[in-house]
This record gives sequence, C-alpha cells and structure tokens, in this order.
Amino acid sequence: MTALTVENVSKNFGGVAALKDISLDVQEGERRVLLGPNGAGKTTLFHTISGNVVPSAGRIALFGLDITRLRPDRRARLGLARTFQITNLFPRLTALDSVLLALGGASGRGMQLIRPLSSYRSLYGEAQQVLDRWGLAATARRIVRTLSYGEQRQLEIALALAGKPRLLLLDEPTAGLSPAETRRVVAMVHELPRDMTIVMIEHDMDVAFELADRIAVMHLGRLIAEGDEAAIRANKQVTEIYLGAE
Amino acid sequence: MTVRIWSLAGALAVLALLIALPDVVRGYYVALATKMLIFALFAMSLDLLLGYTGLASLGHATYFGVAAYTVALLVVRAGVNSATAFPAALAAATVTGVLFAPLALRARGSYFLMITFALAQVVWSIAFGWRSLTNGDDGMPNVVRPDFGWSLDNTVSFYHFVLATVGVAALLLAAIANSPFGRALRGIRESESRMQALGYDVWRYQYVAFVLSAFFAGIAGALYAYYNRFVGPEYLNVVQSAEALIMVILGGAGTLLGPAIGAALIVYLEDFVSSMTEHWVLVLGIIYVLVTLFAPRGLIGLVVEFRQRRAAK
Amino acid sequence: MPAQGAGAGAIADRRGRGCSMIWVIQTLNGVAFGMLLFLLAAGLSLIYGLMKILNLTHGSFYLVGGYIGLTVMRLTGSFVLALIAAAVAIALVGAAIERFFLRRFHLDELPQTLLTFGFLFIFADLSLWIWGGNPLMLNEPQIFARSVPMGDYAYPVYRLFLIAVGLAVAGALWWFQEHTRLGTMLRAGVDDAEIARALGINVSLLFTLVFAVGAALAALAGVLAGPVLSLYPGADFEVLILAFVVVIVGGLGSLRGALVGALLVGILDNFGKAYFPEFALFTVFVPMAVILVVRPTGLFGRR
Amino acid sequence: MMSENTVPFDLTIAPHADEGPARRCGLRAIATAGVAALLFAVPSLAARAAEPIKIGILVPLSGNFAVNGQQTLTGLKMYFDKVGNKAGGHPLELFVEDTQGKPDVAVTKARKLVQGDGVAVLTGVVTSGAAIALNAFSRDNKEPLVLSGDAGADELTMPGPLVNPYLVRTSQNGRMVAAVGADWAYKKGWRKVAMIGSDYAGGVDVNFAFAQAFCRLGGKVTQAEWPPIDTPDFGPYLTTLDRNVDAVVTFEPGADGLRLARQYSDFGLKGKLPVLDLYAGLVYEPNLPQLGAATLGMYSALFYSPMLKTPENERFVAEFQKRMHSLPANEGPNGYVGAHAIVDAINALHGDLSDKMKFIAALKAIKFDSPKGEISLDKYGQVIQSMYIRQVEMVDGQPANVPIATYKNVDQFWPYTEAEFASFKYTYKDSKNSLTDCARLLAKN
Repeated sequence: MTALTVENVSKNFGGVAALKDISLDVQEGERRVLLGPNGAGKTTLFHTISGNVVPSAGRIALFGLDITRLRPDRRARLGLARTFQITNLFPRLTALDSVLLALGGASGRGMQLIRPLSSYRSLYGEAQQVLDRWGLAATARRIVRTLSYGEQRQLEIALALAGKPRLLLLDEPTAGLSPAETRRVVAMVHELPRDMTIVMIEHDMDVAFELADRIAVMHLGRLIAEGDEAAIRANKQVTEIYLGAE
Repeated sequence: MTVRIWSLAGALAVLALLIALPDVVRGYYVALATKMLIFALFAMSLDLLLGYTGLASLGHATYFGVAAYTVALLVVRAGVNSATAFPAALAAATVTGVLFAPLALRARGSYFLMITFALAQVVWSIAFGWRSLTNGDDGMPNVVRPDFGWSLDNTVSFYHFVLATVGVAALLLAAIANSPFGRALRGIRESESRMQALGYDVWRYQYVAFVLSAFFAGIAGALYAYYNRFVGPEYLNVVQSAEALIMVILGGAGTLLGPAIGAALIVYLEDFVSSMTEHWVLVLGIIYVLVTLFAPRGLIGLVVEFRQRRAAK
Repeated sequence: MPAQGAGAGAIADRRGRGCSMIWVIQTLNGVAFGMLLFLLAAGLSLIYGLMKILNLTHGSFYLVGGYIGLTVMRLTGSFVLALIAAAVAIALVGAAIERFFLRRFHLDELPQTLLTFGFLFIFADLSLWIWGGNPLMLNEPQIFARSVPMGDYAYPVYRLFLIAVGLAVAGALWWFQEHTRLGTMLRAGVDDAEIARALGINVSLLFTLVFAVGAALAALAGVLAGPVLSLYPGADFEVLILAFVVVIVGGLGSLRGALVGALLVGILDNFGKAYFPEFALFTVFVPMAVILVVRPTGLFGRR
Repeated sequence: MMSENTVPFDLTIAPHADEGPARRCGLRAIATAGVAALLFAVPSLAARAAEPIKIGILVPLSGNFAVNGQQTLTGLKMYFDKVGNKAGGHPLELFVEDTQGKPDVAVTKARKLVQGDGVAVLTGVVTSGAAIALNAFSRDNKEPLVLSGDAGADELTMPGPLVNPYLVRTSQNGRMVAAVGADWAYKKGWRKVAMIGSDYAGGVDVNFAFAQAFCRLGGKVTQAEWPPIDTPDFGPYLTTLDRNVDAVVTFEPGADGLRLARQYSDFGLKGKLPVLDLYAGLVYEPNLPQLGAATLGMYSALFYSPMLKTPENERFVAEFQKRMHSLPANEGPNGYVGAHAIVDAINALHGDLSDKMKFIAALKAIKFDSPKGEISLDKYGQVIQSMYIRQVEMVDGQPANVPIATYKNVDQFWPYTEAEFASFKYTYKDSKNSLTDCARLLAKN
C-alpha cells in the first residue's frame, strides 16, 4: 500500500516558487531519504506534508486519504508524526511531561478538565517506557531547557514516536550532533519497527545511504532524481549539484 | 512525598487562618481581605489564559465587568432576586467569552493583546455611553447582596461567603490546571506548532481556556458587585485589565498561587501605601521595578527557583 | 460662503452643508492630529519591531517630554530650545531604561511588561509632583500664533506647522531607513535579529539607539502637542492608548504602517466626530476592532 | 525581601488597640491636629472632655482629579485651622484618604475611615460616581456624609431612589448653576444658542438643566454637541458649530476646558460668538494666566468668584493664595464652606454627636456668611446659596472672572418649585439627544 502520495505539489511564497510540481510516492514500511542543498525546498515539502504549509497547487494523500487541506493536528491523529529541523520542544516542562503530552495527543484524552493527570497511572508508565526505550530514562524529571543538545534531538524523535505513528517525518535528526550522538540516533532509527514508514531529510551522506531504501534528491524546488543508493551515486546531475558542492 | 504532606498541612493552616480571620482582625480588615480574595480569583482566572495558555489579554476586565453589570441590571433595573442574578451573571460573562474568543484567537502574541483590548474598549464605551440603561459614569448603586436564608449584609458573613465561593473556584481552577487539559495548555504555551504536530487541536484548547477564563472572571465580577453594592464603568476599564495583568506577572504567571498572592499584595499595598502617602503610585512603581529586577518570574518564581537550585545540589 | 448658504439652524442641513471648505478644514484637522500620532507611534512601532518590547512607558516619554519643553519654554521663551531640551533629555532617559533595565530581559515579555508598567507609574507620580495637577498649556512660537482665514472660517497656522513637521520627520525617518548604514541594520534587525548579528551588526548599540530615538520622538510629540492638547496628569495613558491604536491599525514594526495608521486614525476620528457625533466614543475603537478582526496583524504588519 | 519589609499585614490589631505604626505616618500625622491635645491631656475628666472628634476626608489625591482633591482639601483645612481645629469643646482629628477618583476605592477608603478609624462624619468627595457610591455606603452604615467637593449629581439630594437621611451637600448641585445661566442668557437677549457639553452624566445633567430652563423662558437650543471626555481636538466640533446663534454655551471641565478655550480662539470664533461657560471649565482660574487674551470677554456662571468684594471672601482669598500660590476656583471655597458647616453643627450640639439624626438636623439648620455668600440648607440637606454671572476682564494686568450679576438664595429646584420640577416628564438621563426639542423638554406628566 502507498503510505504517502505527493502529487504535483507546488508552493509559492509571495511570487517566489519554493516547490515546483513535486510528485512522490512512498510505500508502506519504506525508508526514504530526501537529499538536497540548502534552499532546495525539502523543509517546505515537509511542511506541506505535515500541514503547516498549505500547497498552492497539487494534492497530498496519506494511506489513500486526501489530506491536502487538513489541519496538522488532524493529520497527526491519522498517524503522521514529525520532528522539526530547529528543535521544537517544551522548554519549561520536564522530559516526562513532554512525553505525557505526546501520548495524550494520540489518545485524544486532552479535553479531560477535572480529573488530575497524575491519576492516569498507566499513562505515566507508558511515558516512562518511552523514555527508557530511547535512552532518556535519566532525564525524566529534568526541565527540557536544561538538557544537552543531543538529548534534546533524541527527545524530539521520542516525542514523535510516542504516539506510534504509521508515517514518521524526520527533519535532519542528526544535524549538529557529535559522531557518537549521531550513531545513537541512527541506532534509534534502525530499531524502529519495519512496518513504520519513514521519510527523512538528511545532510550526512553516510547516514542517508545507511538508512535509506530509496533516496530522492531535490534542487531549487524540483525533484531531480529518485532511486536507490547506486542510482543516486550514478546520477550525474546529482553529483554535480549536490555531491560536488560538498 | 514529604513535600506533599507539608504543602497539604500548609494549605490547611492557611485555610484555617482565613476562616478564623474575622475573629483575629477588626472589621475593616475583614472587608479588605474580602476584596483581596475577589481580586485573587480575578487574577487566577487571567492566569489560566496568560500563565497556562500563553495568551496575554488586555481585556480581561470585560468579563469581570459584564458579570458585575449583569448583577446590577437584573437586581436594580429588573428587580430580579439577587441570588438568581448570580448564575445569570456567570452566564453573561461566559457568553461574552464565547463570542469574543473567536475574534481574539485570530491573532497571537501582541496582536492578541491588542484585539482583546479593542474589544474591551467597545464594551466599556457601551457601559459608559448607554446612560438610560447603565447610568453611564455615575454607575449603578443599590445592588442588593443575595440572601440564602442567612443575611450577607454583615461584613463577616459576606467574607465567609466570598471565601467559600473563591475557595471552590480556586479548587476548580487548580483541578483544571492539573488535568490533562491543563497540561495540554502548558504545552500550547511552550510550543503551539509542536502540540499541533502531536495531534492537538490547539485552537479548540485555546478557545475553551478563553471561555473558562471568562467564566471565572465573571465569578469575581459578580462578587465585586455584591461587595461594593454598586457597579461603574471603572470595572470594565483598561486600567482594571492592566492591573490584572500586573497582578499575574508580579505573583508569577502559570502558578495560580502566584497571581493570587500578587493580587492580594497589590490590593493591600494600594490601600496601605495610599493611606501613608499620596505618592503611593510612585512607591508601587518602584516596587514593580524592583520585583522585576530581583524576581523576573514573579514572587512565586523566586521560591521555585530556590527549590530548583536546592534540588540541583 | 458656507454659513450664508446654510439653512438657518437646521442640523441636518448644517451637517450636510455641501461646502468644500469644511471638508478641507476637517481633513487638515485629521492630518494634523494624525501627524502627532505618527510621531508617537513611530517610536513605539520601531521599538516593538526591533526588540519586541511593548513599551508602556512611551506615553510617559510624551508627557514628561512635554513638561520639560514647557519648563524650558517658560524659562527661555524659545520653542526650538524647548524641543531640543525635551528630545535630548528623554533620549537619555530612554537609553538608560533600555541599557540598565530592559536589556536584562531581552525577548522576555512578562518582566518587560511589568518593568515598563512600573516606570509608567513612577513617571506619572513624579510629574504630578513636579508640575502639579492643573492642565498646562504650552505657548506656540510667536510666528505661528495666529490663524489664516479659510472661507468663513479661520484656521490656526500652528496646525499647518504640525503637518509640516510630521511630514519632515516621516521623510527623515524614511531616508534614514533606506539610505544609511544604520537604517539598513535597523531593517535587517527588524526582519531577523540573528541575521543582523550574522552581518556583524552591533545589535546592542542599535537597540539602545533605536530606543533613545523612539523616546525622543515621543518627547517631541509632547512638546509639539503642548499648544494644542495641553499637558496634564493622565495624558500619558491617553496618548499611549491612541499610539497603540495606531500601531495596531498600521501593523507593529512598520514605519509605513505607523504613518498610514496615524493618518487613518486622525482622519477617521475627526470625520467621525464631526459627522457621526453620537458615535464619538466609538470612532477610534470600532474601526480598530474591525480592522483587527479582518486583518489580525494590522494593515502592514507581519507575523 | 518584600514580605518582610513592606507587607506588615497587621493581624494583631484588636478593636481598640493602640495606634500601630501605620497610623502615625504621612498624611494622617500632618492632618492630626488633636495629637498635641492628646499628649498634654491628663487622664480622667479632662481627657474625656478633650476626646477628639474624628473627621474623615475623602478626596482624590492621585490620578486625573488630584488637583481638584488638593484644592478641596486646602479649603477644608483652612476652615478647620481657622477655628483652631476645635469644635464643641473637642479637638478635631482629621483623617485624609485618597479616593483616586474611583468609586470602588472611595467606598473601600470610607469603610476604613468608619470601621477602622471610627470617624464621626465623612466629607469631601469630588466625583459624582464616588458620591453616589458613598451615598449608598452612608445610608447602609448610618454614617453622616457631608458632600463638600464638586460632586453634583442632582438626584443625590432629591426625592427618589438615592434618598439618604444621612446626607447633606454644602457644595452645589449640577443644575442650579445651569438654570441661573439660562435665566441670565435670556434676559441678556439671547434667544438661540448652541451647546457644547462634555459627554458624561454630569455634562448631560448640566446642559439639560440649561436647555429646559431656557426653553421655558422662550429660548431655544439649536444644536447640542457632545465631545467625549478627554477629547484631544475640538476642531471637528468647532468647524461644524452652528454660526447662526446668539451665543455658545459650554460645559467642559478639566483639560477639556483648557483646550476648548484655546481652540475656540484659534479657530477664530472668539469675538464672533460670545461664550457662556457653565461651571467655568474654560475660564477655570488656573487656566486664565495661561490663556492670556484668549478668554477675555467670556461669560461664566458659578456659585463663586475670587473677585467678590466681601470681607469674608477677601480674607479667604488672601489666605488661600498664601497656601496655594494661586487664586481659588470653585473647589477651595466649597471645602471651606463644608468644614464651616461641620464645625457649626458640632458647636450647636456641644460636641455630642452620639445621636446621628440630631447631628444631621444641626447640619440642616446651619446659616452663615461664607466666601461664596450666604449659605443655608433645605430640608433635603441641599445647599441654598448665591449664584454669580462673571465675565473675564483684565484686573491689575491679569485676566480675572469679575462678577457682573448675582442671584441670591438659589435652591436646587430653581427656578421651579419642587412640585413643578417633579412634574416634568423627562429627565436628563433620557434627553441627551433632544436638547433641541423644547416641546419634549417641557412635557409634563
């Protein structure tokens, strides 16, 4: 089954075209990496998929369901989760509280007005498990603002995973991390269940080739190449634009 | 766990002290304490919006004033029983919130502040200008206090009535703050986009918070109409809204207890300092500046910081 | 001649008097008032745009500036000296407030609000202490202390002078923003403080400078408004509210927005009061509410 | 830091405990004339006889009405000082509280004065909103209230929902000045006038009273403009002003008055259309030296003029100038008369204020000469006094409001009898938009 369909999507910002006629199909369980230099439009494409930006033209479908005009939170409840390129966490909450929020969003229990959250024992257990699983157990009671950058990037991913999404969008999960931290994140992704579909923006070529089933390359708002590692390595245009630039 | 026991014991001690207050201090201070309680609730209601949801409103006096005016109009103009007017006032404040929230929530940050302010000014203008109904700036005297079988005309019994009402409202607010809904509001305050990505319908949460906040402000407003036995357009004024904001910030936004303390402190200081010197405005101004410098997260923020620092050691 | 052309006394007739001169006068009134608003709002808007500070002390800069100008004017008799003294004194006060207080809470909204509110209180009481509670009227310079005939009416020359000053300041600010290095930095800073820093701009100095200039503009407005609006306790808050309205209508952080907003508010208020007097209480706030509901970021504002 | 130094929430004060530190500071100490008497008093009989009578003064000392509050307070203190702060054999102790001009604060402070300090009478009060709120407080708590400030809402002293047996007003009421102004205007030969009135309850009250009295005589208001309070620019009103009238009648207190006076001259209307300024907001005494020639020739109606050539007034003006370095306007004399009334009533009862109704009766029985002229009260406790029409002239090189006509013994219903006044169908509350409609204004029940 096709997990994600992007059909002829374009986006203009005040006359400047950020996305030009992008079409993309991602199969269920596939690991897809988006490559491309800065300004290629990768993050904008992510925004149109997650619903933060409404495309000027084109259509987006999630597991066969048209989501082009849905709000981000509706898409999230359909099983789509994402991380942000610039860390987007809850700076003044604890790591545990953050995960609790992530679990609550998926469960739709957020509109409970009176019963204290602390009485939802099972939820707490689940949240602690999420943190344990992704090596963040020690951070549970710490205020997010005080976590190290690497821990914050890990928490980004943990939050996205808490709701057990079917499609996960990772926006440069390893950007700015030390080699050791990068390896930890790569391991994290490797451990994810194989039926989870992942689309990921990545600058680090080694990481990209290690994780990807297929790779798509963007340049100046266009999709210029698609294929597996070998096909991309062989693609002349990609070598010129992207690899050459490194 | 010991912390929890201690805070429970502390809360009970404070409650006992509040109940026994009329036996300890003389009449005037009981009345002043009543006013402190009412404004504590007003500030806490705004805290739900400002401190928890991250929406700074400069029009919160609207809901306070609409409730107060509803009580006065029903009691003085329509001759409705004063106790019946109370739920009607809460309904009026809530409905105003229901109507204004969609307009205000079109914007965020400083623009939200401005829209709430603009809407509040319109309501103030109506209360001020519709003389045949509201008496304009002369205000409406002769508001009767409700009678639930025992008279509230006495300072002490009215104090206990307000204490009970504000107490229940504060418990409700605390429950909301600690419910999954309240936690979600904090998440929204910290990052709207992240909450959306997690599947929260952010707008709906903000809407409900806005309306709840209007409802609780309405309780405070209705109580204030009973307290003074009159209403005037000052209740709806931007000065009143600004004062509520300052109470919240001074005490510590997002803590409920902080804004309550901030409100009580400002009510007390305005009364106390203005009896000592006509330059009480200057004194209050200096206090605000000093508090900002030494406790930028509000008075409660000092305590929290202290605790965190000790925990870190 | 308008008065003769009008039917004797009938109000509907008088309001509908199809006389162009009244329209000219009303427009001039609106523009003159709008120019005062522009001087006030420009600083407020720039300070917000660059530092994201909603400066509640801005009205105090206006009032105290006006009072300083009045004192200098009464001591020396020179209007120009009054303007200079007020602008310089308030610029220094503004710079000090930015440097020693607001700076510590950069981008931290709540403490900044409490701080500027505290200063609003402090200045309000100090000026009541120093200048007393009676409304005080500043005298305009002798050359402008007359009226020119306009049809059946007379129009005060000083208001024409206000329009000229407002246009000159708007022009100067525009030139500064477009054609000087500092102006470029300012625009970059308004767009994105990070970019500004990356460009090697001394953001810290820029902040102080902009805050001081904004404060000085408010002080100028205070002195210039003195002969028309007079100075009195409470004026600080009144003009703060009006300046708020202007920047909301125009959009925060935009010089063009401040100018258009100021003219719009000035003219709407004037014609509203003249032709729909029964809605005089609403002439300012209802248009503002409508604009905000339709366009929540004002006419020229960005998110 | 805060909680220790600045918040001594005094939980220990018992009902009659000694004065805490708060009591001794600032305003209170300045005003406490009885302190010396207390210090030297010997316990027993002497002490009992010298037990001070406490008087609570409620005036705005901060905010927009601070200056009016200061002037009223000065007037009050001048008279209390004149009698050596003694009345009926008792020292007088003054407790001053700042109302900020807000009704809710006024009531809070009144409660403090009555329940905390135990004052026997409340006085002062500048704004009508505060007066109406305090009136209810006084009625509910059976606390005598002597309105000696500007607060002029008519209904306070008239039969109706606000009736309060514990209230007297020695200052004025809104309509008395306006009704006299209308009479004088008609006698001067004016038949058509335009009105500019500040758009608040007091403004509508005053202008309505003028229009009604003017209509009754045969005159007509052809236009009524209502600028909101704090109108920065009167340009729109002045340019649409009806020029085809005999005069312009204004009511614009505060900064609005100063602005209107100035802009009236700027727009070239001065000299073309005479002005009758009800309550003298434009030609307020502190405005005159600032406005110079702009106000020359303007008429005004008020219950006082500093230019009155009576010995009472000349003494008053000299003393007032010594204290305030300016000429008194309306507030100072009002405060002075209020204090005089309180002192006379205490004297009449030899200092025994235990029966409040007797105290009120003694107040209503007062009759004396004052800087304002002869003062007495009607059965409702409302002042009966003289009204003056004044005109701005140069006196010793300074513009001044010189009295040109006097109306004696004007009561609150003037020129009507109480019965005729009560027979009118409409009140000011429902008439803001019908001042030009004489038939409606004069309609009877």
